[in-house]
Amino acid sequence: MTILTEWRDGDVSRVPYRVYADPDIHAREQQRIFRGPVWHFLCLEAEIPDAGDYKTVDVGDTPVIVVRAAGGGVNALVNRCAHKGALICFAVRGNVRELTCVYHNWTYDLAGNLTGVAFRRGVGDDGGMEPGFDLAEHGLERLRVAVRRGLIFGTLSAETPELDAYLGRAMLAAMDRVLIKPLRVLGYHSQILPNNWKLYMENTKDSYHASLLHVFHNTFGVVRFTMGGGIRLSGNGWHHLSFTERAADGGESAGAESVRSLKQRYRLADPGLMEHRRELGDRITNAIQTVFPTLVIQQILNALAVRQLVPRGPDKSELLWTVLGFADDDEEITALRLRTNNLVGPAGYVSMEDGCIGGFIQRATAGDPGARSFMRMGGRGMPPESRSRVTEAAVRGFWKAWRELMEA
Amino acid sequence: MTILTEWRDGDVSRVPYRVYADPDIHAREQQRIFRGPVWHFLCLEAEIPDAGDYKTVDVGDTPVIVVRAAGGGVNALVNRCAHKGALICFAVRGNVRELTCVYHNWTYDLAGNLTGVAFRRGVGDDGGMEPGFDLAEHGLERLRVAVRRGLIFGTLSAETPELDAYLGRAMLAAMDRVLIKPLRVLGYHSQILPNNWKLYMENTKDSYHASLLHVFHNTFGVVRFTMGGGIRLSGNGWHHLSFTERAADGGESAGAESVRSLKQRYRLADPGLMEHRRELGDRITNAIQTVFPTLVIQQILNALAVRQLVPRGPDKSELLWTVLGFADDDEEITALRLRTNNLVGPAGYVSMEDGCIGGFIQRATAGDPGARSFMRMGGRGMPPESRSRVTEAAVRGFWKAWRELMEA
Amino acid sequence: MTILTEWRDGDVSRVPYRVYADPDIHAREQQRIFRGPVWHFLCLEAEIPDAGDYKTVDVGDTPVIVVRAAGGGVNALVNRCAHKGALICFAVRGNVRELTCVYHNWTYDLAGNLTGVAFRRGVGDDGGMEPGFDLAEHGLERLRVAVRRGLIFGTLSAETPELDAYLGRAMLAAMDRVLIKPLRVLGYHSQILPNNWKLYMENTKDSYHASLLHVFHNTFGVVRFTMGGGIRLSGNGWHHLSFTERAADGGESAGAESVRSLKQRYRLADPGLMEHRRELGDRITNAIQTVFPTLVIQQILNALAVRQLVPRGPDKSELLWTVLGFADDDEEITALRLRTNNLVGPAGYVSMEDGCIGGFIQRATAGDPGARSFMRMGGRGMPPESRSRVTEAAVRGFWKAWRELMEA
Amino acid sequence: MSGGGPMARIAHLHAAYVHAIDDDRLEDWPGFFTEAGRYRILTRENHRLGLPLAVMRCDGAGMLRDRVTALRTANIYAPHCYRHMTAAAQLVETGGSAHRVRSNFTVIRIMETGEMTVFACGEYRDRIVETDTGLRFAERLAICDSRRVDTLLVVPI
Amino acid sequence: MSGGGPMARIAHLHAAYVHAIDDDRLEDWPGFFTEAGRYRILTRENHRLGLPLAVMRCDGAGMLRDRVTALRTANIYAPHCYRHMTAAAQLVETGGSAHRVRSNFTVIRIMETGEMTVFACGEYRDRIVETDTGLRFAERLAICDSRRVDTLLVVPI
Amino acid sequence: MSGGGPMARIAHLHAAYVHAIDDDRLEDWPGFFTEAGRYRILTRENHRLGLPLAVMRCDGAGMLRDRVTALRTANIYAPHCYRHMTAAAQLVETGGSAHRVRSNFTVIRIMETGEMTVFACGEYRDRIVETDTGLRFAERLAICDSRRVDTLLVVPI
Ligand code: FES
Ligand code: FES
Ligand code: FES
Ligand SMILES: [Fe+3]
Ligand SMILES: [Fe+3]
Ligand SMILES: [Fe+3]
Repeated sequence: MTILTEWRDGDVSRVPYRVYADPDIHAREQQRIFRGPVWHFLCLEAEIPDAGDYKTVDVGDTPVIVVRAAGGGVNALVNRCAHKGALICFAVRGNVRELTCVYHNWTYDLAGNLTGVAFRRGVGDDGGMEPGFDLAEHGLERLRVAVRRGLIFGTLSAETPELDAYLGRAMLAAMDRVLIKPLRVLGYHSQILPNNWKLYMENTKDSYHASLLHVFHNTFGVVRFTMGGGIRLSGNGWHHLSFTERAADGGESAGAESVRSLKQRYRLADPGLMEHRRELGDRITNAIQTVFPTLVIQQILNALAVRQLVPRGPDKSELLWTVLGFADDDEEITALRLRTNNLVGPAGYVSMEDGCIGGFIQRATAGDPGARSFMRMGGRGMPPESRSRVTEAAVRGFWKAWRELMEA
Repeated sequence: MTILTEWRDGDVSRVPYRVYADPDIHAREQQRIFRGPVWHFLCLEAEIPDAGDYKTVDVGDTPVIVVRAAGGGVNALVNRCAHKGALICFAVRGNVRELTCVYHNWTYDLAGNLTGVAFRRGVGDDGGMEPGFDLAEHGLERLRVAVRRGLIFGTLSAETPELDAYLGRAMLAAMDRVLIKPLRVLGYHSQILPNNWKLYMENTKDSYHASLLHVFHNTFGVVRFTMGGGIRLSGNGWHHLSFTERAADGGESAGAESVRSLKQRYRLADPGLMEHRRELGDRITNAIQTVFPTLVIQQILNALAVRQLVPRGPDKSELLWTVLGFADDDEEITALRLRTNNLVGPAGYVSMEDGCIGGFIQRATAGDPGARSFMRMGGRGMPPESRSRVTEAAVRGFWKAWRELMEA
Repeated sequence: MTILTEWRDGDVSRVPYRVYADPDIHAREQQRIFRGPVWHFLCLEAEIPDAGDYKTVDVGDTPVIVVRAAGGGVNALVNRCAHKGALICFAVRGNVRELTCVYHNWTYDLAGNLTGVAFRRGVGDDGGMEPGFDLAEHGLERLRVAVRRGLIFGTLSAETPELDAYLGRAMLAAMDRVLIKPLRVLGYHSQILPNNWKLYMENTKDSYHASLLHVFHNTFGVVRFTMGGGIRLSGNGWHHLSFTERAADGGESAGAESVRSLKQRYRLADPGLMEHRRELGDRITNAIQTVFPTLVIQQILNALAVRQLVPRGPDKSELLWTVLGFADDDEEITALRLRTNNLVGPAGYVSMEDGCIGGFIQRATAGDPGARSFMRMGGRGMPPESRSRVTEAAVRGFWKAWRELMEA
Repeated sequence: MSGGGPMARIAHLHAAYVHAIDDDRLEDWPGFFTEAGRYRILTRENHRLGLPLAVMRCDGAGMLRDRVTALRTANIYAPHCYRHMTAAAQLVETGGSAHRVRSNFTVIRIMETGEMTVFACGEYRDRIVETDTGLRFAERLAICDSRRVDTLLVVPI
Repeated sequence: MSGGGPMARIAHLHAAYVHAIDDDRLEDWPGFFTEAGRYRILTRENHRLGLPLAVMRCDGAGMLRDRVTALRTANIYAPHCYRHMTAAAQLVETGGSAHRVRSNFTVIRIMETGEMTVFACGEYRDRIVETDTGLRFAERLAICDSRRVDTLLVVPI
Repeated sequence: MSGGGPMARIAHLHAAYVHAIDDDRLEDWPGFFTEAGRYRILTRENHRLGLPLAVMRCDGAGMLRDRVTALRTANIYAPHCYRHMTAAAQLVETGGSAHRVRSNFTVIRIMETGEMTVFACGEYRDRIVETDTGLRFAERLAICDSRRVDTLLVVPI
C-alpha cells in the first residue's frame, strides 16, 4: 500500500492527504481498525431498558444489533443472517422476543444462537438441510461487549484488551467525571459530514482550533475562556481529553484565547443562552473527550452528549449525536440543557463550523494526494498532559494509533 | 482475480459476499457474461410490428437497437456509431427508415451497414475520408438474433449455441406452455433495485423463500398453496422453472407452505383480487421461469409478464417488466389481468418484498466481503427435477453458470 | 497503464473508449496534464480590477485563488492552507486584504507568503511551534502567471514554456483578433456535462460536426454558411482555430454546408436574432479557438465568450462560460450581444447539442472500453492550415497533445 | 374557505388527503373516496402509449381497504414515510356536484435512517363529487412522470 | 374563482402556464404572453451581480414562437419532460390592470428512461396585465437559484 | 381573497416568511414572530419518540435576533441560499384571534457554486395570532422528516 511505504517511519506530524480519499485505504481501515482491536461505542443502556429492546447501529461498514437479553445483559450481534446474509433487523429500534430473518425465517435467540431453520427437515420426504447440518455452527457473529457508566461498547476482534485497559486511567477518570448518574436521552441528531471520518476526529482532538474557528464566543464576549484548562492523553496517546476551567473567583481573566477579543462588537440579546449550573463538582465548563477511533463524550456547560462517527465511504461520514441529561433531572435543568444545546449539534453556535471545515479540507486536498499537512504546534510529541490547549498533541496521538493499526 | 482463487473449486453452495460489490468482478461480468456466450431477452416482436419500428434496450452495459427490417425480420445492433461512438437512437422507441447518427450524419441501413458518410469525398478538392476508406468495414456491431414465441433474443458472442440448445428441452416446454398465443403488451414497469443484479436472480430462482418472505397469502388465507408443484432445471442447471399446481379437485389441501397459516387473521375485503381463469390447459397457478442470465418469464394466476434485469453498477440494477396478455383477449380477461397485477410489479402484494430484500443483503454484507452464504437447502446438488420447492437447487445452478463463465 | 501499452505508437486517429471512463487515467491526467506543463485560463483581469479582489477557480482538481496584488499585479495561489490543507477562500469572489485561513488563523499575504501563525510562540511558557519553524518555508503553493489581452493564465509546472511560445504565432494572432479592447463581463453560465472532459474538447475542435449536428441554421435558413473559412492549428497541433467568413459581397453563396439546406422549411418569426454588426475588422462571422487543454475563445456573430472546462470526475465535467462585451460598448451593441447570446450557452440554438452529445458517447461506449473511434476525415495528419472545415485534423491534434503528456 | 367557488373546499380535501398519508394515518385513506371510488397509480409512459397497466389499482372501498390491511399486516419493507408537495390545482370542468380537477404532486420518501429521495412526481387527475359527508374522490389518478419505482411502492401516493 | 382579489385569477394563470409546459403543449406557451411580452431565464448569480446575461431571452411573440419552432424542428436532445411545482405566490404591487407578482418554483426534469432530477428552482417575477382575453404576462422572469444548467436547457421553465 | 376566512391572510404570512428567508433578508425574520414567539426546528424522530431536543430553539425575540446576529457576524460556512416550497396549508383550529395551521415544506439548498440539494422537508405547525400589526407566529415548529442534517444548519427554515 503506497501510503505505508512512502510515509516516513513514525512521523505523525505530517500526513499525506491521500489518507482522506483513497478507496484502498478506506477498505483497509474497515479491516484493520473497525473490525480490529478497538472498542466502539454502540449505544446507551438507557436506550434498551427492557428485555428484547434493541437498537441497530453501524460499526464502520458492519451493521450491528444491540439487544437487551432476558437476563438483563446486553448482547451485540452482527446484523447479518447466517443463511444468505440478509439484515435481520432493519428498523432503528424495536422490541423482539427472538430474531427472525424475514427472508427464510431462520430464527435466532437474543444471544445470536440459531434456534430454527424453516423446513430444516424438508417437506414430506423431500428437501431439507443436508445431513450433518448443525444449528450451533450457524449463529450470528457476536461482538464482545463491555459496559461502563451506562455506555455500551463492542468489539469485533478477539485481540482487543479489556475496556479499562483500553481506555487507561486518565480516560476512565474523565468519563466517570461526566457520567455521574443514570442517563436520560433528550434526543438525537444525525449530521452528514462531507468529508473523510478522520478529518472530524482530528478536528475534535484539535484543541488548537477551538477559539480560532469558532468565533462566536469572542464575537459576543459572552465567555472569555480563562487560562484554566488543558489536555490529557491516554498513555498510548490514542485517546484524549481537552477541558476549560473557570477561574476560581468565577470571574474572567485574560488568557490565550482572548487574542481575538477585539472582534467583540456584539452582545447577546438573550444572555440566558450561556447560563451554566455547576453539577459535576468542579469548575470545568467544557470537556471534550475522544475514545479512539470514533467516540466523543461532550460536556459544554450543561449540554452533555455522546457522539459516534460512522464512515460512509472515503469522502463522507455520519455523526450521530445522542444528547443527554440525567435520569433525575428536574424540569428546570432540562430546560436549561435544551437551551444550551443551541451551542452544539448541527446548528450549534460553537460547533456548526466543525460540520463544514472537514469538507473544506476534503475539497482542497483532492487535487494533490501526495501533499502533506504540518502539525507541529507544541512540537512533534504527545505528552500525557499539557497545560496549554495550544497544541496538536492529541491529533498526533490519533495518527499514532492509526499507524499502529494500519501498519500492523 | 481474488474471487476466483479464494473460492474452492466447484462449490456453488457458499458464495463470498464480495461478488455483490467488487467493481472488478462487475467489469469482468460485463465481458464474460453480458458480452459472452449467453442469450439475452431483448424485447417482444409485438413491440416492433412494422418495418422500421425500433426499441432501444440494454444488454448489460451495451446499448442495443432492436429494429424490424423491411423484409419483416428483426435486427439487433449495438447502438454506437462506428465513427466516434455516439448513441444512434436515444429514444426508447420509434420508427425510422434508416439509422442516422446525429453527430456527423453517418447513415446506416436497418441491418447496420454503413451507407453514407457525410462529406466522404470532402468539399471541392479538400478534405474527405482517407483513400481506401471502405463503408463495408464500418458498420454497426450486430448481434445474432433468435426469436421464439414472440420473444426476441440476442447475443454478442459468436460462441453462443443456438437458442434451442441453449435453453434445453425442459425450458423450451416451460416457455411454450405460457406463451401459447400472439402477445399483447398491457404495460411496463421499471423498478430500481438497490442491489447487485445477482441478488435478484438468486431471489427469483429461490423457491425456498416464496411462502416465507411473501406472507400475503398466509395472512389473508386467500390461497393455501397446495402440495402440487415443483422445480425443473435445465440440463446444465443454468435455467429453472418453479411452479405450483392446484389440487385436482380444485380444493385446498394442507401442505408444506401452510406452516405459517396460523398467521391468517385477515380476510380480503374484495376477494376478486385472487380470481383465476384457467387458460393454459393445466392446473398450474404459478410458474416462474428464469433464463440465464437475466430473464424471468412469469405466470401468476392470469398475470403474465417477462422481466429483464439490467445491472446498473455493482450495487444497483433495474428490473424492466413487460406485462402481457394475449392479442385475442376480450375485455373481461383484460380486466382480470389488470386486477391480478396488483399481486406483482413494484407494488405487488407478493412481489414487492423482492424489491427490498436484495438491498438488505447488499447493506448487511458490505462490511465483510470475505464472509459467505450457506445455501444447502436440498443438499449441494442441482437435480433436474424436485418435487419440493423447499430447495436451493436452482440458486446453486445459477452459481454454477456464473462460475463456468467467469472462470473460463 | 493499459491504455499506453495497447494503443499503437503515435496513432491519434483511433482512440480506445476507455480513455473516457477509466479512473486511473483520470488520476494520471490530473498529474500529467492539469498539474503538468500547460497553461490554464484562470479568469479575466476585468473580474478582479482592484487590489485584494479575488476569484476562486479550479485547475483540474486543484482549487486556486486568483488575486489582484496591491501593486496591480496578479497572483495565483493554490487554495490550500499550508497547515492542515483547508480551503482559504470558499466564496466564488470577494475582496480581502490578506488571506486568512478560518481553521487556525494562519495568515498569508496576497503573494501567498505566510505572515502569521496564531499562537506561534505558544501561550505563556507553553506550546507554540517547534523551534526552527520558518514562516518562509510554509507559504501557499504559487502558480506562474501570464496575462494576455486581459486573460489571466496560470500553470503549476515549472517546465511550461512561456505563454507566447506555448500558444505559437497563429494562436496569438487569433486571440488578438477577437480581444481587441478592454473587456466587460456580461454574465456567466455554468453547464454540467454528463461526460468526460475530453469529449467536450474534441467536440469543440471538431469542425466537421458544426453544420451537421446543429441543424438550426439549415432549418431556418437564416445563414447559409459560405465557403469562406478554414482551420488553423498551432505548430505542434495542440491548439486550433476554426472560422467562417462571409463572402466579400456580403451575400450568401452555396457551399459545403448547404448540403442539408433542403431541410429548410421554417423562417424565424423574429430574424433580429441573426443580426450581425461587424466590429473586428474582417468578414469573419464565427471563430472558435481552443487552447489546450481546456480553454475555448468564442466569437459567434457579436456573441463573445471564453469557456473554461473543469473535469468533475471521469464521467462529468463543468463548462464555465464567461460572456463578454467590450468595456466601451454602447447600449445598442450590448442589447445586440445579449440577443445573439440566444445562439450560445446551455440553451443556445447552435450550442445546446454540444451539451448532450458527449453524454451520448459516454453512455454508448461504457460497455466496450476496448472499442475505438475512427477519426480519419481529412486523413490522419494535422496540417497547420486547412481551407475546409470538413476535417478532424484539430481533434487529432488534441490527441497528439494528450499522448505527449500522458506518455511522458 | 367561505362559500365562493369549490376551489377552497377542494384545496381542503387535497390537503387533508396528503396529511393523512404523510402522518401515517393510512386507515383514513379509503375514507377520502366514495364507496365505488377508483384509485390508480399510473406511469406517464403507459398512459401516453394507451396501455392500461397500473402500478396500483383499486376499484372500490374493499380494494382500498385491502391495500391498507396488507401493508400493515403482511408486506415487508424498510420503515419510511412520505412528504407530499402539491401545486397548481386547477378546476378543469365542473358540473353541479362533480368536479374534474388536476394538480401537480411531488412525493419525497424519507427512510427512517434519514435518506431523502424524490420518490415520485406527476399529476393527479381527480373526479371529485359532493356527498352527504363532503367532497370525496370518485376517481383519483396519480400519473407518475417517471416510469421508475425505486425499490418498491407500498404506501399510496 | 369568484370576483374577489386578483389572486385567484393569477393562480389560474400560473397553473395553466405550468400545465401547458408539463403537458408538452409548448405551442400554447407564447399565448400566455402579451404580443410584446418578455421572457427571461436568469441565474441568481448574474442577477445579483447586476449582469444582464440571460440563459434564455425572448422579447416579443416572435422570439417566443421561434423558441418553440426550433425545439420542435431543429434542436437535438434526449427526450424528457418537466414537472413544475409552484408555491408562495404573492402580490407585490397591483395597480388597476397590472400586477406585480412573485412566486417560487421547482422544476423536476424526467428523462424518458426515468431519471428524475431537480433541474431548477428559483423565483418567478411577473408583470401580469389584464387583456381582452384575460390575464397575460407582460414580463416573466424565471430567476434560477443555481448557476448550473445540467446538460442543456431547451424547454422553457 | 377578500375578507373571507383567514386562510388568504395566512397564505400571505406564509409566503412573506419564506420570501424573506430566500431573499436573504434574515434581519426581517424575527419580525414574523410575536415578542414571546417560539421557533423550533425538530426532527420527526425526536418528535415521535417524545424527546424534546431541537436542532434550533428560540424562545422569544432576543433568541431569534441572536441567531441572525451570530450567522451574520460569527459563524463560518460556505455561501448558500435556500428555496422554500410550501404546500397543503390547512387550518386545524381557529378561535377568534388565534389559529392553528399546518402546512408542508421542502427546502432546497443552493450552494454558491451551484449544487442543489433537497436539504429538508417536513411540516410546519403554527400557532398564529392577530396582532396590531397583522398576523404573527406565536409558535412555529418546523418538524423535519429526516433526522439528518447535511453539513450544518445555519439559516432558519
Ligand atoms: S437469508 Fe436469512 S433466512 Fe435466508
Ligand atoms: S459519431 Fe456518429 S457520425 Fe460521428
Ligand atoms: S488549516 Fe489553515 S490554519 Fe490550520
Ligand atoms: Fe470545533
Ligand atoms: Fe419473491
Ligand atoms: Fe458544436
